Amino acid sequence: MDSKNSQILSLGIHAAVVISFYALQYVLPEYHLLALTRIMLLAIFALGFNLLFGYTGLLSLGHAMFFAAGMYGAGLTVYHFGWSVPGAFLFGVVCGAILGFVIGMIALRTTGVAFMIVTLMFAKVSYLVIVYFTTYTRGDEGLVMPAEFRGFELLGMSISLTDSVTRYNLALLLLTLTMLIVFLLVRGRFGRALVAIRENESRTRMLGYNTFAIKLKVLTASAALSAMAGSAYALMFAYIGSSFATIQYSIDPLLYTLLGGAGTVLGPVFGTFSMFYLIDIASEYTSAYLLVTGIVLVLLILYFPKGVFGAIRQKYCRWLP
Amino acid sequence: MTTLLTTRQLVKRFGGLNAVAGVDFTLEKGEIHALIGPNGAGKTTFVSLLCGRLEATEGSIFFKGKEITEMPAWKRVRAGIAYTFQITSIYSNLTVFQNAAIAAQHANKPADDAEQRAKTALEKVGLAAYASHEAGSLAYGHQRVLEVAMGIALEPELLILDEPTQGLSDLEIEQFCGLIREINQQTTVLLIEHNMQVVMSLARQISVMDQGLLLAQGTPDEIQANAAVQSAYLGTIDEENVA
Amino acid sequence: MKQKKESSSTDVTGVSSSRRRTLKTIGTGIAAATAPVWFPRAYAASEPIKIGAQLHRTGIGASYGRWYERTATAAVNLINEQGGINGRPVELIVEDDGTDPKRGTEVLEKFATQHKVDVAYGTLFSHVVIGSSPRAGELKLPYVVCSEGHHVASGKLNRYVFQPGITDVRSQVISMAPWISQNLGKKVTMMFPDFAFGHDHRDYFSQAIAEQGGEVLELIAVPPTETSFTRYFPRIPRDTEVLYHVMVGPGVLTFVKEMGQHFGKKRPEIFGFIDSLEAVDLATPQLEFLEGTYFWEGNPRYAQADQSDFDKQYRAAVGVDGKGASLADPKDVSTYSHMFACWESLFIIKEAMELAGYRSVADKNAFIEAMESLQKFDEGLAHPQGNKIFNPKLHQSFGHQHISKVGADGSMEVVHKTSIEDGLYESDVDYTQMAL
Amino acid sequence: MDFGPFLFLATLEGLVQAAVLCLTALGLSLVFGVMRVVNVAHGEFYMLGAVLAYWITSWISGNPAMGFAVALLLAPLFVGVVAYLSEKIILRRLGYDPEATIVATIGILYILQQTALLTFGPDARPVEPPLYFRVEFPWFGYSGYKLIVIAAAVILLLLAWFVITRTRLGLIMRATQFDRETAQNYGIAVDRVYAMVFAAGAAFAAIAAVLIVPIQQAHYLMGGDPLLLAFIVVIIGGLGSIRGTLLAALLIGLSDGIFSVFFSPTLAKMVSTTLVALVLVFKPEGLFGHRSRL
Repeated sequence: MDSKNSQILSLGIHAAVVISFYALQYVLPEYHLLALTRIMLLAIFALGFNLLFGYTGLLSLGHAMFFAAGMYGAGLTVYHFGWSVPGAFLFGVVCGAILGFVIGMIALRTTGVAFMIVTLMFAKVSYLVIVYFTTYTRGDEGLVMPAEFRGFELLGMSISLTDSVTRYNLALLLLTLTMLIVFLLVRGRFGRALVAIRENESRTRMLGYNTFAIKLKVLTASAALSAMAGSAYALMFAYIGSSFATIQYSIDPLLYTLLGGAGTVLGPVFGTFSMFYLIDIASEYTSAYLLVTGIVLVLLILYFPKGVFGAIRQKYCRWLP
Repeated sequence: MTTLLTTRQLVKRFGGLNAVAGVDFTLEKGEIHALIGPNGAGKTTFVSLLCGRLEATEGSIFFKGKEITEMPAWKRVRAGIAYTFQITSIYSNLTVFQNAAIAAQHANKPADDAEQRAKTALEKVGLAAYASHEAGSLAYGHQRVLEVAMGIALEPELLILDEPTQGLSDLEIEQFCGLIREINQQTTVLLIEHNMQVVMSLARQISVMDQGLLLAQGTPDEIQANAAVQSAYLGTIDEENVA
Repeated sequence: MKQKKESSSTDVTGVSSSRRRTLKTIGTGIAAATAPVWFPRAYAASEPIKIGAQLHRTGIGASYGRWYERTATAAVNLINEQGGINGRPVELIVEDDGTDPKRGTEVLEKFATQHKVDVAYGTLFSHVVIGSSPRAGELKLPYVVCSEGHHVASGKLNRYVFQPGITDVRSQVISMAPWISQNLGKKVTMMFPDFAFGHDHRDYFSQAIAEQGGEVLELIAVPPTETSFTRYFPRIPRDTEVLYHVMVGPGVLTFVKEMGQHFGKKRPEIFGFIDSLEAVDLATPQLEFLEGTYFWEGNPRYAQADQSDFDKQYRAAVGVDGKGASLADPKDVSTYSHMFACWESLFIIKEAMELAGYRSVADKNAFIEAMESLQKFDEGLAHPQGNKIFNPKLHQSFGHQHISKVGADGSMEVVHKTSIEDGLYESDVDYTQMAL
Repeated sequence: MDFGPFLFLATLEGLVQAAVLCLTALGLSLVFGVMRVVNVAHGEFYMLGAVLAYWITSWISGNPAMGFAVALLLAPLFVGVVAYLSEKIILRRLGYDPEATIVATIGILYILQQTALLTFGPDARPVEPPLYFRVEFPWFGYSGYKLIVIAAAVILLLLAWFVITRTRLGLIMRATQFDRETAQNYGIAVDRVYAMVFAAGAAFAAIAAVLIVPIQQAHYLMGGDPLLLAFIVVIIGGLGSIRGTLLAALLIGLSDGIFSVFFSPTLAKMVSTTLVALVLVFKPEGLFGHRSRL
């Protein structure tokens, strides 16, 4: 297939996914509307993670810190300073980007397993920071966004985040935006450089690429997207708490990405969707529903390391981004 | 002729070992320069210092009159020094075309024609037909050539080739020599080479290294006439070649 | 986790004997309470009233969760035996909040949007309640909590949240401070868990003891997930007359043991909240030093000499012996001091629903107004812990507190019972003025 | 309390911490040293040891010392078997690829932890110490059992040291660590060595847990903290270096014990975790170890 056609086709497939998400809101019962809102935000998180893991080959075990940076950046400004939703949202994203940049400056001096452990350690520190400054964050207990800050005016529209359909569409908007960003990033020259780093970093350096700078850019972008998810999560669901900064939230995007397929755009979205419902169903049967997480992780890494969309791409359509 | 690259008292130390022990070296623009010497003479270490894969312990390197001793490798590549690996180092999971395109799209050149330049590079080395193949699936000889194509796609002023003919058949070597001559029309070439026939047929200048030091430098004739080189090195190689 | 049940099922005992339970963590406790209950035919045919119980099945509050679930199930069984609510059976839908506020909020969403419950109910740990309450308000879901914290009465929650089953910490400590200062000493050091519940103790007891002419020498906050406590004890000043301790989480037994190791016989007076040893047998080795120390108890764990008939019946219904341990397994000690709140809250929900003539979710507002019309609860089988008065403005009940002394065999004897008036305080909070 | 006794108490607490940490970290270090993989499930093997100790001691009535002795033997053995199986079933098939192994051990972590939740339940359960007495210092009292833990750990470590440096088994292990291929050429069954080492590493964690469980109680979530601390120790000590690991465990155990008496334990953890991340970035060979990068 020539490249022009394949691009149109892949754009079409992605658009179809977005449109079907849009259409679902008219048929879904309330509970699933809520669940899907969550799924879309978590999918943004997974897409951010995948930018670093799937395309650049850097496996972070500490992405919860970026999610939490967005969440607390947005939540604390609303709670303590009474910022309006759009300002707080952007601030959350900026917090994540800055944290990503700083962590990147340090952690990117390592690779492979050392990188995994360093990010894991920094995420642990971030969690402890939240717990330690309990005066401002209320630690484990967390903070609830006051109801009066849940609505805002934007471009003459008044938007209320207490309305579940509004939330759904905002989440969809953000997800679409994220997919577009990732799509554009990984398709062009930049994407080719990322893949080059993933496949062989030292060779890439010897082809004139400043690989450190590129990795730093990607980590910052990845952190910003993860923070965007956290920021939106805080504002839409009106609760921030240290649970979101635990290791669990670093593992989840990895799980979603591995399941859906690392290095694909649709993979993390699909992975988040399936895993969310798998856990939701499992939790109806047992308190130990995280057992599912463990089993899926082991099975994926043993038998299915490319994930669903990774396998589809390898077998049928290599042009899939 | 103008000087392209010089080194002054270049030293690289690994622990107690002086792999490169104070080399003064000059490379003229436009020449094909061969670097020869026995195994462990420090040739690969020396060119690694030139292209920035390794940091020099002492001494300095000048490229086009500017000091580049401290410059990171990727900047040297952009400044015009390309290096192809001794051990094939291609992106084996990507297609041949992607390999070349990654090299072609480096920042100095306009973005739009990167794909065109990648194609050109593949055509030059005769790999155009394999453009959509996975690089790892190529025959060894083709992988070596792809490595060179990536160097060409960088459009460097200086192309450093580390034992490019290793493992190639005679026919492939012949084609390769032709390729190098063609590249040489725009590019200065510095190659590490064991195959003396290749060296003698290609090089206009030869430098001989032994135990981290530059033993001699001159035209092929001069080198062949050099008694020190004869005894230290060339003789043995010739015998090997004869055998 | 939940027990999913079809509403058409005839076995509407609150907890069905579904095959799924084989996979559950906490099977045994519920099994005791799952005896099938017979319903009149017409009654069984009607749609049940669904009560969503948000409980700590896992996480650091799990031992409370297990007993809260047993107590709630027993209460639901009794209510159903007595004819249900407004002639309709009651169905308890349990979801695990993992003792995590984040999951707590998700559980409430599930109740409101998936199970479509009439009332949400349950949980203990204050951070879960505080995290979940705003979501209850947003979902307009009545949320009856069995926590202990002052958060409901503080006015920072909303009109949908009630705490009618148990006295709040502020009232508890105010009512006991005079007795402590008169009988144990005036120089107090406090050790408390470093989250909302502990902060209520810190803030209100410090204030109450100061009003009695006493003072708090040192405040030692301990993270609720802590597992080692020896390092905290050196911070207790030497001139401490009373050590006031309240601890929660999986490390409580370690906490008390290490306290004993630290002090030995040279201990100050020790006044603890039984929270520090809920679900733990006081006859455990290394706890001997507790003899002669005092505990607050909401509901006395050991059946007292003057035990009421109601307490007897309540113990039998929940399956607890006179020492507060499970009838099925004497090693399984209950959270007796707290869990009555689950029992009583359900009967209060019943009372309010019947007052409101509650039929369906559409009568939600009437239910809330009915709750706000309640004034007092008389001691009885519905209120075995004792009578209470209810302040509708604060959405909070006020009852009696017990101070018990530990005896030689680890038994506890009530030495002081506060009056309701001891624990009243001024407040200008008024939830009834908030919009529904 | 005055500063002197305060510091004394802090040191005691630090020593207990260090003793347990030495054993836990030694297991992690052994696995990394020989197999070059990072076992994230290490903390869960620790937890499993504690949970098994509870079960074993509650089955065996009579003198608590009896049950405890049996637990100290059987719990590590059983944990070793679980580890052996997970190595055979999972890690071997991954060819010990470092990154894939981490992901797989994260999976094993959840499987072990949640299985414990399913079977053992969510409660914290106490184990009686084999013998208990209280040591009365002039300023405060202290658990005699904690002192026993320190002594037991020292003995066990000496034993481990002997096995590793003086026996054929240790030699085979060290040879495999040094060079996998050469070891294979000398007829060492590297696969079997790997499985045994993985099992032994887990068993060390279980031994530490059995020792600590009379102090701390068994709980299904108890694996998190030891994992973090063991990581810290192994990184500071230099990956794969046993001598470095022991030195680092002593350093971290003591400083954490002392630091968290004088400051907030949360702050102590924050500072040490940050420092460790920085060590891994800027001095990956650790503070005591030889160069052996991840």
